[in-house]
Amino acid sequence: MDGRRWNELRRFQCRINTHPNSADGSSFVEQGNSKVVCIVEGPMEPPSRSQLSATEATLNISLNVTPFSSIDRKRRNKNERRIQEIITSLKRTFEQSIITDKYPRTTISITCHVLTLDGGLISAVTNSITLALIDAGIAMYDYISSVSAGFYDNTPLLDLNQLEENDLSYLTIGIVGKSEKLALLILENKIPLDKLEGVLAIAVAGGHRIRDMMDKEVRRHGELRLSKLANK
Amino acid sequence: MSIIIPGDSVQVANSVALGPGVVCTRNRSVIPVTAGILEENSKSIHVESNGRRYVPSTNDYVIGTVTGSFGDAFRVSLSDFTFPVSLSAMAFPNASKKNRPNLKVGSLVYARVSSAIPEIDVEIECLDPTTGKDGGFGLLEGGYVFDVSLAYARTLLFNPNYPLLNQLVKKCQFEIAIGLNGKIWIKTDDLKHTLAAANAIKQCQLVPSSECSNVINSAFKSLSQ
Amino acid sequence: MEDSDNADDEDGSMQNRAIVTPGELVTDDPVWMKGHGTYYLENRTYSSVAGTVSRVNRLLSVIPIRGRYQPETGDHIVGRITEVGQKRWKVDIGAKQDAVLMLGSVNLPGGVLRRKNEADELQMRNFLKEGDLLNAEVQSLFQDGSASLHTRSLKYGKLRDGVFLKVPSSLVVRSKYHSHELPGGVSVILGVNGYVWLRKTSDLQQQQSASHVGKDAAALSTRGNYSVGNASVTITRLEEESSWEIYSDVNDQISQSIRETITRYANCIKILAYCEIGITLERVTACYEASMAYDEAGKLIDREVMESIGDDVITAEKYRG
Amino acid sequence: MAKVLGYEYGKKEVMRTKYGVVSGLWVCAESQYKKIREKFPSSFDQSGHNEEVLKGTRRMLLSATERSYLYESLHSKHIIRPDGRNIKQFRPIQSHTGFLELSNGSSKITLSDGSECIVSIKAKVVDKAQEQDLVSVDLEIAGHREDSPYTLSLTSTLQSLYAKHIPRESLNLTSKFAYKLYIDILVIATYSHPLTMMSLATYLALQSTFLPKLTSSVDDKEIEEQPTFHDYEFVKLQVTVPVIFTVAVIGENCIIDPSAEEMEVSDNGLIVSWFDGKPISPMGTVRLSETNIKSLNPALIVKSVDLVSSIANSPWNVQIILS
Amino acid sequence: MAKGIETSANEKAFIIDALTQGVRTDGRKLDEYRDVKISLGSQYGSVDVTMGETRVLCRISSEIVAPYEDRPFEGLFTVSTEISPMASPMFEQGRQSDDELLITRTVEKAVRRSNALDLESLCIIAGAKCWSIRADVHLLNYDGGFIDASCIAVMTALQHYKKQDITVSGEQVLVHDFSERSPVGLSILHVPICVTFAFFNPHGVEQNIKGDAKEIYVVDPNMQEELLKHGILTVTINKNREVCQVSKAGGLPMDALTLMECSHKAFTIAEKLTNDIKKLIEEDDLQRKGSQWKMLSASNDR
Repeated sequence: MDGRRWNELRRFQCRINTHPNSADGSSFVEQGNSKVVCIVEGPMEPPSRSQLSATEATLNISLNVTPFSSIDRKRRNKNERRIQEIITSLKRTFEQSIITDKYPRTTISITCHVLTLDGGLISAVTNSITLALIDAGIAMYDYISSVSAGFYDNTPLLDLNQLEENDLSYLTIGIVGKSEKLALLILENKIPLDKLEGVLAIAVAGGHRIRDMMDKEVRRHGELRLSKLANK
Repeated sequence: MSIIIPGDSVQVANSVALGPGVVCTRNRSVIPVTAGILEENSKSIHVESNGRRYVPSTNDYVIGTVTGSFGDAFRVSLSDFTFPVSLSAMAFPNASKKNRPNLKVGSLVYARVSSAIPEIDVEIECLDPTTGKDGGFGLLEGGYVFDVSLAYARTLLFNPNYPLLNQLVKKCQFEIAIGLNGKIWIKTDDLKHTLAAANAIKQCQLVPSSECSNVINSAFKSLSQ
Repeated sequence: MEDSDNADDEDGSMQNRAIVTPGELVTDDPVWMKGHGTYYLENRTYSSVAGTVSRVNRLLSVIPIRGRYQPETGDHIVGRITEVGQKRWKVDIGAKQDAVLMLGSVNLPGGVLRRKNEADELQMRNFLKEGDLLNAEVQSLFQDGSASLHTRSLKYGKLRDGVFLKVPSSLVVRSKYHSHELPGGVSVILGVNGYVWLRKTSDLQQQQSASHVGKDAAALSTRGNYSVGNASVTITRLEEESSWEIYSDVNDQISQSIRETITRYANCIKILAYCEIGITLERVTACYEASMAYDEAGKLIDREVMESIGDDVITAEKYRG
Repeated sequence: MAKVLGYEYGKKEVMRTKYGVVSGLWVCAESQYKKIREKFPSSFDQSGHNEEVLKGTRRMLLSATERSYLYESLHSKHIIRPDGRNIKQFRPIQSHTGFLELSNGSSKITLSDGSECIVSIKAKVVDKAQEQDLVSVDLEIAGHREDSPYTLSLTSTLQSLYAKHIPRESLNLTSKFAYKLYIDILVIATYSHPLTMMSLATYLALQSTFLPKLTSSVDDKEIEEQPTFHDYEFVKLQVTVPVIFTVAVIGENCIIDPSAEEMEVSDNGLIVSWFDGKPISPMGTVRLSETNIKSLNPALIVKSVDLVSSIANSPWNVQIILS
Repeated sequence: MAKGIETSANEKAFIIDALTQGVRTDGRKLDEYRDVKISLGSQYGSVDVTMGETRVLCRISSEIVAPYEDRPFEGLFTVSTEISPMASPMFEQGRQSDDELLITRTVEKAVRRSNALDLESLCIIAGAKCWSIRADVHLLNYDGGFIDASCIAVMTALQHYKKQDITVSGEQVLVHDFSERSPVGLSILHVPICVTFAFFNPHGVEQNIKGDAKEIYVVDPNMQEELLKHGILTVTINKNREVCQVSKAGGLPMDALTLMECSHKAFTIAEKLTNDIKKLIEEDDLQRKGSQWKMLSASNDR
């Protein structure tokens, strides 16, 4: 609808280590016009004893969709069920992908700020968390890359913007590395069963492309650090 | 044998032991405090009822799940949503400071309630206090554990005339531990046999004892096919 | 910027400088033992972090590009007390978990070898309390990776007479000595964990004859037998150090000029950290010299100034070879 | 532990003077009061109320010796700040503007200690008769609930600052309608007192705010319709914006833009708002540290205001801060 | 996981071992849905659903209210899910756990967001009056499969429910009593059915991510299986082959092909359940009609 082909991603840009002085890991992801900042702190001593698990790390995620993120300014209630649901889903996704038993008795605290939102909330947030966790040097089994895909007039469409999301049926997936394993899958409106496979297929392909772009950024940043560390 | 409910009166001989369900009031009369079947003989009196919540009392045989270790004691859960009880690391045969039993979180133990005073933590032990030997207590390895009603567990453990176990042994060989906290642990050589036996035991609690053999047969029928 | 020769000589031969990212197959050769930053399935070893592969003997590990300090036995670190507990202190050392300092692992007033008693347990806050800084050695690691510390040596213990700053731990290279005396009457402890303490060089350190050490009463008891010859210095210092004074909360007199020097050194270390230059004694000194081009220490916080001094330090080093 | 060592906790109690320096402003002798009043007539219409402000900032733990070292350095006549700054010097600030496409104005500033804040300005056309304030400030501080006293007190300080001092005329559209500005401030991290950072970021955002150009007539007294706007042409918002400065007081010394450790050892703190070449409200004391509050010598208030004035009134200086 | 329930390592090992051999502890096959017992109440829109030990009650009610300002042509529909300690002590009073949140949200998405109920048909006078339909779901006993049972209960109840007939004259709305005019049913656009799958990973996580071992899945997990599961997937589908909602909130990663397999299995189950429900409602309708005719003829006689 915005001049892209059906299997084309929106502009995807990401940066890691955006807040080197204030966090263990940080990232900034732009997926189309959606912009997300993610800050990771930890693994660290938990703020309260009750949160402690003797066998693995405890994950805390907070998601802040800023009032100015949408075209019409609106203040969102933090306890909105939809936001809480997303948080729970993200938590369960990353609990599986972080090697949590390497960090017993610690907390990993993740904060995401959505600065502008133009569709793909879950995917932009998921990607930003993956990058920030990698930046923090937290052990993970693999990348989790996320993208949405919709369905319009018998054609699957990749990576929807807000307008498309409002009108079309779509799903959001979180995919593990280069595999076809889905860590996260959320579909909220009707898609014919027989079309599901096609939509899923382009989503998986799109997810892999996003993984590659994130990987490139991680490597770029890594090279930069290494070239500086050559001075050690 | 008669059905009794709180408010009824009970006539007792002068010297009997009071079991669960009856208490002695201040003016030395005995009253029932639970509804159930009154069982009395010349030595003791108690009310047999099918409660849902297990309350530990001394000398009960129980099956517990280890949920943590604190200092030199383990914390053990006897049933869901109840306070854990404690199992001292010393309460094992041949245990010493150096020779600590190796129980992980999630391990099953068969134990005896050694002290059950309502105001303080209940304690259990994995040894026979008279001999100091294991007496059949200790870590339960492998097998399957499931819940049954408290009364049924008592029947299985204390009623030698109950036919189930004798009939079950004709079908397969098994090891069994019955906890008065309504838990039964069973282990056979084969997973499917274990499951069949467990299902037979579970289903038998709903039928009269005469039906037991039918239940067992049907439970094992699918296996022979 | 790139001094590739140097890098190759140092570690280029044994380290593969390529970057691996999470989920990447590092090797499918079964001879490697799997170290930190990896996970494996059968013979295949995968990376779990973004970093560089390190192969030491048979051990294969991936060193993350960034991450919290990972304590190792023998590390000389600077830490801050966060909690006083049963017979132990909890110490923030910038790692994933607070380290533990057992009451039994510190020197207490009244003789190095005396036994700890219950009175000591009750007055733990009189020795070290929340917020106190100390320098210590990692004695051992627990199974979950957290560290146990000790201060049973004269060079360790509570810190006084200076300022604290933090730098990324990756910039502090593990070496034999982490405590250095700098020109200008200032000493530095470069904790392996990236915590740094800059202080006035103590009179004791300078091995001067007995003089004005501290003015608190606790120190007085040992004052008498202090000014003896060099041979007995160690013994007297032992007693000195194990007196209450080692837990004193009072600073020495610190002159204006020393304070200024400390501030300048602090900014120099921040410059090295900002430019991501490994922090060593030589570089701190070189940076200090380069900084003298700016008369006010406050100028050293500007980005351009920091970058230019950082460049100076590196080029000067290259020039010297 | 608490049982045995319970008495230790008593020591932590905050010493408060009879006059309660902590809350609000102006515990000073009548004569001094007059003197200040004469000097800065406009600044006395409202007192600050920032008692809660510091409670939220991350607590900085200092050892006794660090504390006394810092205090002595900052207390002495020849002041030495821990990073060598002079009393008028700010920490380096990095800023970006105009990066949020969906907002009319936006800015982000980052301090060298990692503190960061993002401001968005959104404008909405409103009926002037129905809106009391044409400016609305909303604050979100990471790690704090939006209804925490910390956030609320900062919000009210900024709300009163901007609602009062951004001139209504500059937001006028027609005789009936005007723009209402929604200022949303998001603090991603803060290590020192966040007010200066927030007010500087807001300053920048407002200075880079563009609003749709009005195409309909300015005079719409008789017309029922809403004003209409140009499709793509924008006009830069022309406003003068007040700025808040934070000053820490240690002994006889006043220092601008205190860092976390300076705050921790300071005797007292002041916020001074500056607009159009003079100090304005809100102005008052703030708690910069939890443990160490002393009463304030009124002369120091004058000194602090002078300090701010010397910074804020030289345009060159403001440029430096914001560049 | 759930507070207060301690599952022993033996039990975990046994169940997973059994699953790898294709056996479930309650004797079902891996892809076997439990028998669903639906009983309709004497009043319209009251339904009691039992699956194994799980029991759910749903009650529909309606009233006339003003529509939302931004949607003047639509009526209102709310689903409220009540999970109390009555169902199991693991649900705490007054505090919503993550699990409860997901259950509530999934039921709501399955039924409400998928437009199972035609909202436009609830409009009486545009912008002024409309029907507000409310479904109250109470979970009475918990043995897994809350989402599935709740969804079946709500959908059956909606089909069963009949509201009073009305006459509109100008701005006036006249509500007719049941005895006056026979009540009218709701307009149901489709019947979404939720099918929940639990995933188990008998091997290590490494094996799951990098190896080629497949995860085991079971249809309609009971409580024991839900407590031990590594991941969970709920597919909502109707008999028109439309997938209405899929939620896999993290947990064990699963293969995309497995998802397709699950969706097709879900369809078969949904088709059967939809038909069962339809039949049940028709039977009930007939029965009621029968008694009504009797009443009517009785009144005619007079």
